[in-house]
Amino acid sequence: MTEKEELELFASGHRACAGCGEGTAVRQILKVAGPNTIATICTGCLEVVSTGYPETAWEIPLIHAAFENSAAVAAGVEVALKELGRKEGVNVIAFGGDGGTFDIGFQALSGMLERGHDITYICIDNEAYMNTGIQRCSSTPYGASTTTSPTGKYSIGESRPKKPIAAICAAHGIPYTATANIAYINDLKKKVKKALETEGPAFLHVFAPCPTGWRHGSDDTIEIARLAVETGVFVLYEIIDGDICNLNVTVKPKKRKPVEDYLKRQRRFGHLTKEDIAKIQQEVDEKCDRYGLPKRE
Amino acid sequence: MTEKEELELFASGHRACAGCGEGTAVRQILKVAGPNTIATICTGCLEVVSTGYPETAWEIPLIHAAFENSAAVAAGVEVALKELGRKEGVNVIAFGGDGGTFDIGFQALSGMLERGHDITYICIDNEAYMNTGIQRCSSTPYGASTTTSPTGKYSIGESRPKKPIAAICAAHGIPYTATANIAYINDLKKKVKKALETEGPAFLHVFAPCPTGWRHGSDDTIEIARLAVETGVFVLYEIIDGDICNLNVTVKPKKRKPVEDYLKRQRRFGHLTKEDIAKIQQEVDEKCDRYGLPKRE
Amino acid sequence: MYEVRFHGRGGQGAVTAANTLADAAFREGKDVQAFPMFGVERRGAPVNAFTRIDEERIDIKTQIYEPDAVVVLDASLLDVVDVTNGLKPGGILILNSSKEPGSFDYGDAKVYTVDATSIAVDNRLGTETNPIVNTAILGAYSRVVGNVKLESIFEAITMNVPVKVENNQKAAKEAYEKVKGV
Amino acid sequence: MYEVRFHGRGGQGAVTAANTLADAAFREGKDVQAFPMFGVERRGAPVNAFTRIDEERIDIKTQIYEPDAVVVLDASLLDVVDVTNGLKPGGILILNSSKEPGSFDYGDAKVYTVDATSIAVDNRLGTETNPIVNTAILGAYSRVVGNVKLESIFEAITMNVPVKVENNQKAAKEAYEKVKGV
Amino acid sequence: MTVKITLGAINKEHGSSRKYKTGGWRTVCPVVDLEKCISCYRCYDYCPDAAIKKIENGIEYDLDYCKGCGICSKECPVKAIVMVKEEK
Amino acid sequence: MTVKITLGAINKEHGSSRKYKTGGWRTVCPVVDLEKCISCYRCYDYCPDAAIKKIENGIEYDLDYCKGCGICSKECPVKAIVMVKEEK
Amino acid sequence: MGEQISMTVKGNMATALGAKLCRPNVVPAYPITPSTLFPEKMSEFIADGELDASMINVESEHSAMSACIGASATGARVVTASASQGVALMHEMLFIAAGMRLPIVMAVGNRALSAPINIWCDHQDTIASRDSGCLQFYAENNQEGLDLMINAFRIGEDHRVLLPVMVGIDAFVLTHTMEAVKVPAQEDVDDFLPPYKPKYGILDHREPATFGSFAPPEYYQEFKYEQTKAMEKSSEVIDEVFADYAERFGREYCKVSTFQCEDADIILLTMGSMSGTAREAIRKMRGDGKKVGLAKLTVYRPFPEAELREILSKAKAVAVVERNISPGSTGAIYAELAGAFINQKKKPLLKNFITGLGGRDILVETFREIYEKTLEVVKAGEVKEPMEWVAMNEEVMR
Amino acid sequence: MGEQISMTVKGNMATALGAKLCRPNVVPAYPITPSTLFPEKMSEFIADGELDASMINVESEHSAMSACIGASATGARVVTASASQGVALMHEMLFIAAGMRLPIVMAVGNRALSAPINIWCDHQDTIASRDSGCLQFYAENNQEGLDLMINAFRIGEDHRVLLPVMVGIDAFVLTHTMEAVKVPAQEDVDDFLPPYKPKYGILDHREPATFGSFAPPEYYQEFKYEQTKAMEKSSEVIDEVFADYAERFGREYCKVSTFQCEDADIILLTMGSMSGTAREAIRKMRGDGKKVGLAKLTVYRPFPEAELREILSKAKAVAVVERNISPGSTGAIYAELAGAFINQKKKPLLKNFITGLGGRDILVETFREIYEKTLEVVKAGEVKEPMEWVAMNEEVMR
Ligand SMILES: Cc1ncc(C[n+]2csc(CCOP(=O)(O)OP(=O)(O)O)c2C)c(N)n1
Ligand SMILES: Cc1ncc(C[n+]2csc(CCOP(=O)(O)OP(=O)(O)O)c2C)c(N)n1
Ligand code: SF4
Ligand code: SF4
Ligand code: SF4
Ligand code: SF4
Ligand code: SF4
Ligand code: SF4
Ligand SMILES: [Mg+2]
Ligand SMILES: [Mg+2]
Repeated sequence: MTEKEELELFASGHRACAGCGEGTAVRQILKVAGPNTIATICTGCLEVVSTGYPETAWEIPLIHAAFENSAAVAAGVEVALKELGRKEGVNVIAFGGDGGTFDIGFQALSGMLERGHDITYICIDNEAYMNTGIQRCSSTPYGASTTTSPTGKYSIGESRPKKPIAAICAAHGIPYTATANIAYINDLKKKVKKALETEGPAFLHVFAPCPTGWRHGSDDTIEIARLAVETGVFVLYEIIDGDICNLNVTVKPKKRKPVEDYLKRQRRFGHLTKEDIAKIQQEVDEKCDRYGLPKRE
Repeated sequence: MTEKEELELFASGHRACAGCGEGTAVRQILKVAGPNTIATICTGCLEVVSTGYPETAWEIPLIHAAFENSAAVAAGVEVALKELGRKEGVNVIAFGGDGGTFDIGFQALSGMLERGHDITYICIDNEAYMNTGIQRCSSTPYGASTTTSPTGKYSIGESRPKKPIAAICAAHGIPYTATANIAYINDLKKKVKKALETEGPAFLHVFAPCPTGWRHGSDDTIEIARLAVETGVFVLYEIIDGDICNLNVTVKPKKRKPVEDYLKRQRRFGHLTKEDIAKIQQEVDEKCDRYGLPKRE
Repeated sequence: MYEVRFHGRGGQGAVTAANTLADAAFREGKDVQAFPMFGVERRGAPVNAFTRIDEERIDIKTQIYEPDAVVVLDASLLDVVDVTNGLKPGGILILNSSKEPGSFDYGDAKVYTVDATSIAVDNRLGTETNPIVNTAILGAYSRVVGNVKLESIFEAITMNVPVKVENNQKAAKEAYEKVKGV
Repeated sequence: MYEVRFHGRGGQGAVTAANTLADAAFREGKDVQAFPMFGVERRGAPVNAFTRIDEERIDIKTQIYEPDAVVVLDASLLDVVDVTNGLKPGGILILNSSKEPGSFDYGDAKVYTVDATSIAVDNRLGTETNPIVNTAILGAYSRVVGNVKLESIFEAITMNVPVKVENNQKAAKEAYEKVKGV
Repeated sequence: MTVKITLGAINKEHGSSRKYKTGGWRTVCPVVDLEKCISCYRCYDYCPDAAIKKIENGIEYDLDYCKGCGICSKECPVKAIVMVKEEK
Repeated sequence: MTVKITLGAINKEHGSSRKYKTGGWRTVCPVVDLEKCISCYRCYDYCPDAAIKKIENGIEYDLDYCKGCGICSKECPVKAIVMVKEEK
Repeated sequence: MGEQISMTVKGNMATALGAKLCRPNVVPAYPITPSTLFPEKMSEFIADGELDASMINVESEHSAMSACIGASATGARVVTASASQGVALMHEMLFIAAGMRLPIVMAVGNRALSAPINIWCDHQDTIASRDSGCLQFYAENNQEGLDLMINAFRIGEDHRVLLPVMVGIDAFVLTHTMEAVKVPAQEDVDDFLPPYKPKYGILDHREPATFGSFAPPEYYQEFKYEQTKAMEKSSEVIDEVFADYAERFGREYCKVSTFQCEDADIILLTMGSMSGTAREAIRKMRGDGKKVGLAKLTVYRPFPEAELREILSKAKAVAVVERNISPGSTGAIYAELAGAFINQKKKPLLKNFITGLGGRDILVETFREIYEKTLEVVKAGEVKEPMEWVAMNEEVMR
Repeated sequence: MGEQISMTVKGNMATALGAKLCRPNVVPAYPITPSTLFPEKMSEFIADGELDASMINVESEHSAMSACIGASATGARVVTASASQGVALMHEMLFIAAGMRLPIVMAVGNRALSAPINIWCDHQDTIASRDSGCLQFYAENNQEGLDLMINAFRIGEDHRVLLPVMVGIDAFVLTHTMEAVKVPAQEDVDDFLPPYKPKYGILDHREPATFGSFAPPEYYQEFKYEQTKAMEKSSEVIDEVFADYAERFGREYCKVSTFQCEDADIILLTMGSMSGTAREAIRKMRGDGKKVGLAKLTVYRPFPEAELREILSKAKAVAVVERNISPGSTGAIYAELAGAFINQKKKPLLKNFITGLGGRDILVETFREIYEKTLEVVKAGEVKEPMEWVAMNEEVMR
């Protein structure tokens, strides 16, 4: 491990919940990116827990402007760096929560990708608006109970499938797109490195469980992240130059575990019936078949 | 032709330029949709030429709120119709120009698609912001000169490729996506019909030249639209259930004409050198190979 | 006007305790307010919640700076939080602790203790590592402060703590009985 | 203050005519304004443009309602637009037409004609179906109204009409010479 | 054309654009030779201004609205339409 | 902790969150058995709070910041870490 | 009359309950602290079958208001909630909703605007939309929040008005604070509030209409004039509706309500939750023999200038206490109040106090200080410093 | 001193030329009528190598201002342009740019806000952002547009200020109108305007800083206070910079400039292009012996209350003529002017005239009418109807 890798650029003392997957994600990402990095962030847990005045957990230059514009702010940063002759050797990373990426910040992201900025956009996905207290996002998976997609007499919880954000970004034809997961640190780091080395826009979709919002133990965060991959709920892949039809799965579980193993660990899915789970299993199976993942255990 | 087809629901007297492709597009689309249709539109040429108070060219209910929210307004209309028990047998169409679709309205569109509204979104693409006087849009093709991507000593004109909007929309996993073109009326109408019959969101990308912005004769509109297909610059296809890797090309030119035939007819491309054209040709060839279109003449 | 501050950790139910106490007093015809610390604290972080109770209509909308009583849901907070900060002279301090009140020295504050954790665990409220003590401690409050009846707290629990109502009520009752220092 | 209104069709260059006239007068040390009709008219639709010329500083920012002169770039507009609307009594009307001034009856307006279309076509300005007549007609204006010299119009053409400068100048000159009614 | 304003600018006069005759924009005018016409109705389909009506065995122009763009003429497969400079 | 405000709330005290000791949030505390530890550093990698330092042949806790989430304990492949109820 | 049920609820629940009683059809909303509980509760009501309506979980506030517009134009009764950045993000659409004369109701949890980001109480979010053409009500407590929501629908939908209405409840101080409220019975609200009947037209294929026309200069000013007149007209509609509500439900509302103003030399003009604390402060100061009174703005748009003139003209000085600031000018209310008095013969001295920004707590002592400062003005007979900031945290100032 | 070149240009070209002379580094912009020519011209300058900068052709105005913020925080000099719906769409970001103290300059083509949609002159777009913390200048003509742009950078970047500045030029009446302007020489502007030096920090990995912190209630009000003080301080900076500009370039600017005010009984207070017509009207009315003068607001934020008091207090009445309306209240300037006078002993009667909305032309006759109406007020000695709409199109009213 290099010296740079030892630097903790996302400092302790940030106020994320105990066991928050975002902490692990950002720490590891910044280890790869190193100190010559400028980051932008969206409003969301990451910002609220790390920038409360007069403290900041950031060891690198950081700018937070609003919830929906991390990518647009980053575009300004990137172009300014180039114009001022300071871009050489400097990474620009735009962070966004799933809310700031899939929903309210999606247009700014799409515009940034389309214009071809040399920016790595990293979405840290905890599958809901956590900062405001677990509301539905288009990243929220089918069946999850959130405060705006509550389970109830007339509701199963979230009724829409998860928006396929990585595929959508890749469809822009950008040079590098990948999905990653905090349980798979090496895979994550490799992808961060590739993304940063890419000239032009790269999109990274990082799966990071939230014990508070998913309602699991604070110690379960990594295990649940891993189960998402082992069950095929979240597939780790890369897409080069937007060639969606040739995606490269980077982590293939030998045998896929049943999705129930994943779902039953989280109280957001606690209300699902056997039939609901079977339905989800079927969808995951179909997706995994498409991705060429092994059959289920 | 049925009686409904004879209705002119986009009335004469609208103030589009002579030879405007938008007029043809909207007339034909509404012929398929018929009078039991409610439409929303973005700010743009279509709105400005058709709704100048105290006149309106629309024979169907229409709402224009702003530039960036045709899809979101349509979502409100659709849900209200359902809640009020009036949705049955009524089409909801959200129109957007390319600016209102690819750029400023893209997030509202993406959100609408993701939420699964029963709405047909139709983008009428003239490859720039025409209403404000021919500015660059992410729909503007590589090499085109616009007022914000002017050709100049240090500029070839637009330097980015056209944003692949239909693929991006399809990547949302929506049931029906298609590209269409005003020169191919039957193909267009079939697709409008399919889109309207689809339950849930459908996206239609309609190519409609703008003589003013593309700088060609007002009588060339249809011919140029046709050349876009015959050269492979604009491919007509359908994508079912977002299965991008299995798109169905609906109009295959027997032999592809060289892109020069298309480019040289438009003064927006007038400055391109032989090399520039060769580069564009190569990209079109590659794309057409991917789509399984015939080789070039 | 009687003002109470609750100390807990994010996720431990201090806010529910404040709400339930207010609701209980409301059921006795009093005017009430209950509110969380206005902040962004995350699960695990020390948090506060507040209750105001008055016979008269409560107009005031400020935060509470000088409570009449302080209730601490988690004794481990005593090391990290100044729980008696602003407590009125001679005010009441109710601690969730198995220790005797006498083992704490908080100046002229009147200290009471109750082993709400054990009571919660016994009544299967929360888990062993994460016991939910907020209802138990309200039983102790009722006994110690006396401005809200235990029955009212039972009623308020029904509204504010939708799961395991009876266990919660039982826990409140036990705490009412077992609180030390009275 | 001298106020001029140009009539043309969207895309025909009425705005450039107004701008060029203003620029020409400006080169003679006058204060000027030139503006299009403030609207959303599309190519083909009848449009207006305006020029104000004064020896004094022009402060006024209103639109022009009662022009001293009206210039019509396209005779086909005469059927669809009331070109003398607001024209000052005894005002000047310059028409692009091959006809004689006498064949038009516009009350007390002084009518002048010039076959700007032929001149433009001869000078290869625009196409036969879409001749660009705006510079030619300015030559006629210079002659008829006389408050701007032909040389100034030549200069202004250099700035405002970046292509085929000489042809445009030549067209202006020809129109200056050929305008009828003077 | 002065019209009283309506609440919130809601306009119920659907299709009222027809009051405005865009025929005035025209500088060249389409003329059809019905002898040649094969009633394929391409001109009808493509006209951006709905200025062509189908009639038995051919088409008819609505010159109130035809802007003279020339599309119909160009797209007619049998060259039945010519554009003629307007003599006004 | 009262700090003077800075222009536009720009904060140059990078990493100053360390002034706030999140160790106070902890109710259970990780304890490592260095005998068992195989220095795989998974605990280090996964800790969301950078509360684990690598040392020669093992790890060390920075209890000022450890929130006691238990991830390190759960993820240790050799079960070298146990979570112990904090006695304060 | 059904019985009103008493319960303790948070402010957001109070506005949600108020909205639910009005039977909205469509609820497009986007979460934002501190108003998120509103859409959450509406979602719950719908999920549990307690309310027959549809949520639209849009992807931004801009789309929230856009969907409100679409749904309202289609004839639905529409409600939403937002705050702060959300209100700012829908700024453009607020003007459009008003211009289209759509009686959308929005519960706002009044919160500060970035930068720096701050989630606490402040009125800048809605104040900064004061030109939008939306009516604006501000609640002092949760009961007012609930009641004002019900009144908002009736007033906004009145055919003399037809404008959107915002009901502001203060961030946290109300939104997250539990208080006792009385909840009217459904059948009584049904009686009070008839189903929404659009006046002029809706999006309906049986009667096609174009909404959102392009208006040239010949018409635009007249549309604005009509819209402005409707807003002015709403003043009398508000009086009527408030009176009817009082009669039916026993709770009286006024655009400006007063406390101890009759003989007051100094009147504190307040808005929102600070009014309660001000009342408390006035009780104490009255105890000390100070002649001080309170005027509370419940309705800020339309600005009740006549009422304010009536109430305040007898005072020697008025302290306008505001949770907003227009940098380079004053608080918004101060200027408008000055506008109401400027041409009057008899008028009090006016002094503007800016405080409570970004959740700065406004204490009884704050009002005492404000009173003392205003008293100095009265003594001096002139206002040297028209605007002062109070409750500053001097410790952190550079 | 280099020679100033005279030429005829449209208003947008004037502001673009002004901006170009300031050597911006980054130009994020989004087209909108009537300001589109600004980004078009900047694109051209860059494409032709006349300006060494980068355009960012963003996908919306929200992103335009966001990119401005990112670029400015990185240390770049940034300029953009917008209007109407664009200004409204970036509303949220304007407050953020100001709160972050970023001296972004924006040329605005002042235009009406929807609904109904209208592309013509009106000041509502920027007026509705008057709380944002941006300075606001309004030009009477193209020369002012050009000059004010140059002044805007110097003022906004002054370390006592550090705030965004908007320069408003009226839709069409200026943006699309060709007028003669004098263009300063590049080297003189370089002398006048030193390179942008951020005061406190930029985004630079060599000195990491966090921008856009989350500020709890302990700090927020103080940040707002500092920002407000900077805006107030800008008042003297404006005087200094205007004076320096006058000395160097020979054109004098004042926050409020006057014409025939010395002995005027009635003063017309105007802003933007209408001021020229008003001057013309006053010349005519003076010819008829009427004692009328003009005060023109060039700077609206900070609101020049002291200057206005000074200038207007001798008049018997002031007619505040505004191209904006806050429905349910008055025009924005009227209220603020009232705020400036309310506590004064000596003050004129104030009357508010709303006109020119959505491109309604403001004529010499309009000012005559305004004068007459104000004269009635003077005669009556009181203001019965403080706000009136003039130049209404009665024909279209229902
Ligand atoms: C315009 C705007 N709307 C809403 C909000 C409120 N808000 C702040 S963060 C957030 C949710 C963040 O969700 P996500 O991006 O998924 O990040 P997370 O907190 O889950 O990490 C919301 C709704 C805001 N700050 N600005
Ligand atoms: C928020 C906002 N920004 C900008 C504009 C200005 N504007 C109106 S239409 C338009 C371009 C429309 O382009 P497109 O959608 O492609 O439609 P077209 O006119 O080309 O048919 C622009 C930039 C606006 N109305 N609103
Ligand atoms: S709520 Fe979830 S995402 Fe937010 S800090 Fe807590 S664990 Fe992390
Ligand atoms: S500019 Fe183009 S799109 Fe717009 S009306 Fe004219 S031809 Fe049609
Ligand atoms: S296109 Fe030609 S042949 Fe066909 S209908 Fe028209 S005129 Fe007749
Ligand atoms: S010329 Fe154009 S507008 Fe006229 S009928 Fe033919 S296609 Fe239609
Ligand atoms: S995870 Fe276990 S074995 Fe690995 S370094 Fe940590 S304590 Fe040692
Ligand atoms: S318990 Fe959690 S916070 Fe503490 S060291 Fe282990 S992983 Fe880090
Ligand atoms: Mg999230
Ligand atoms: Mg377009």
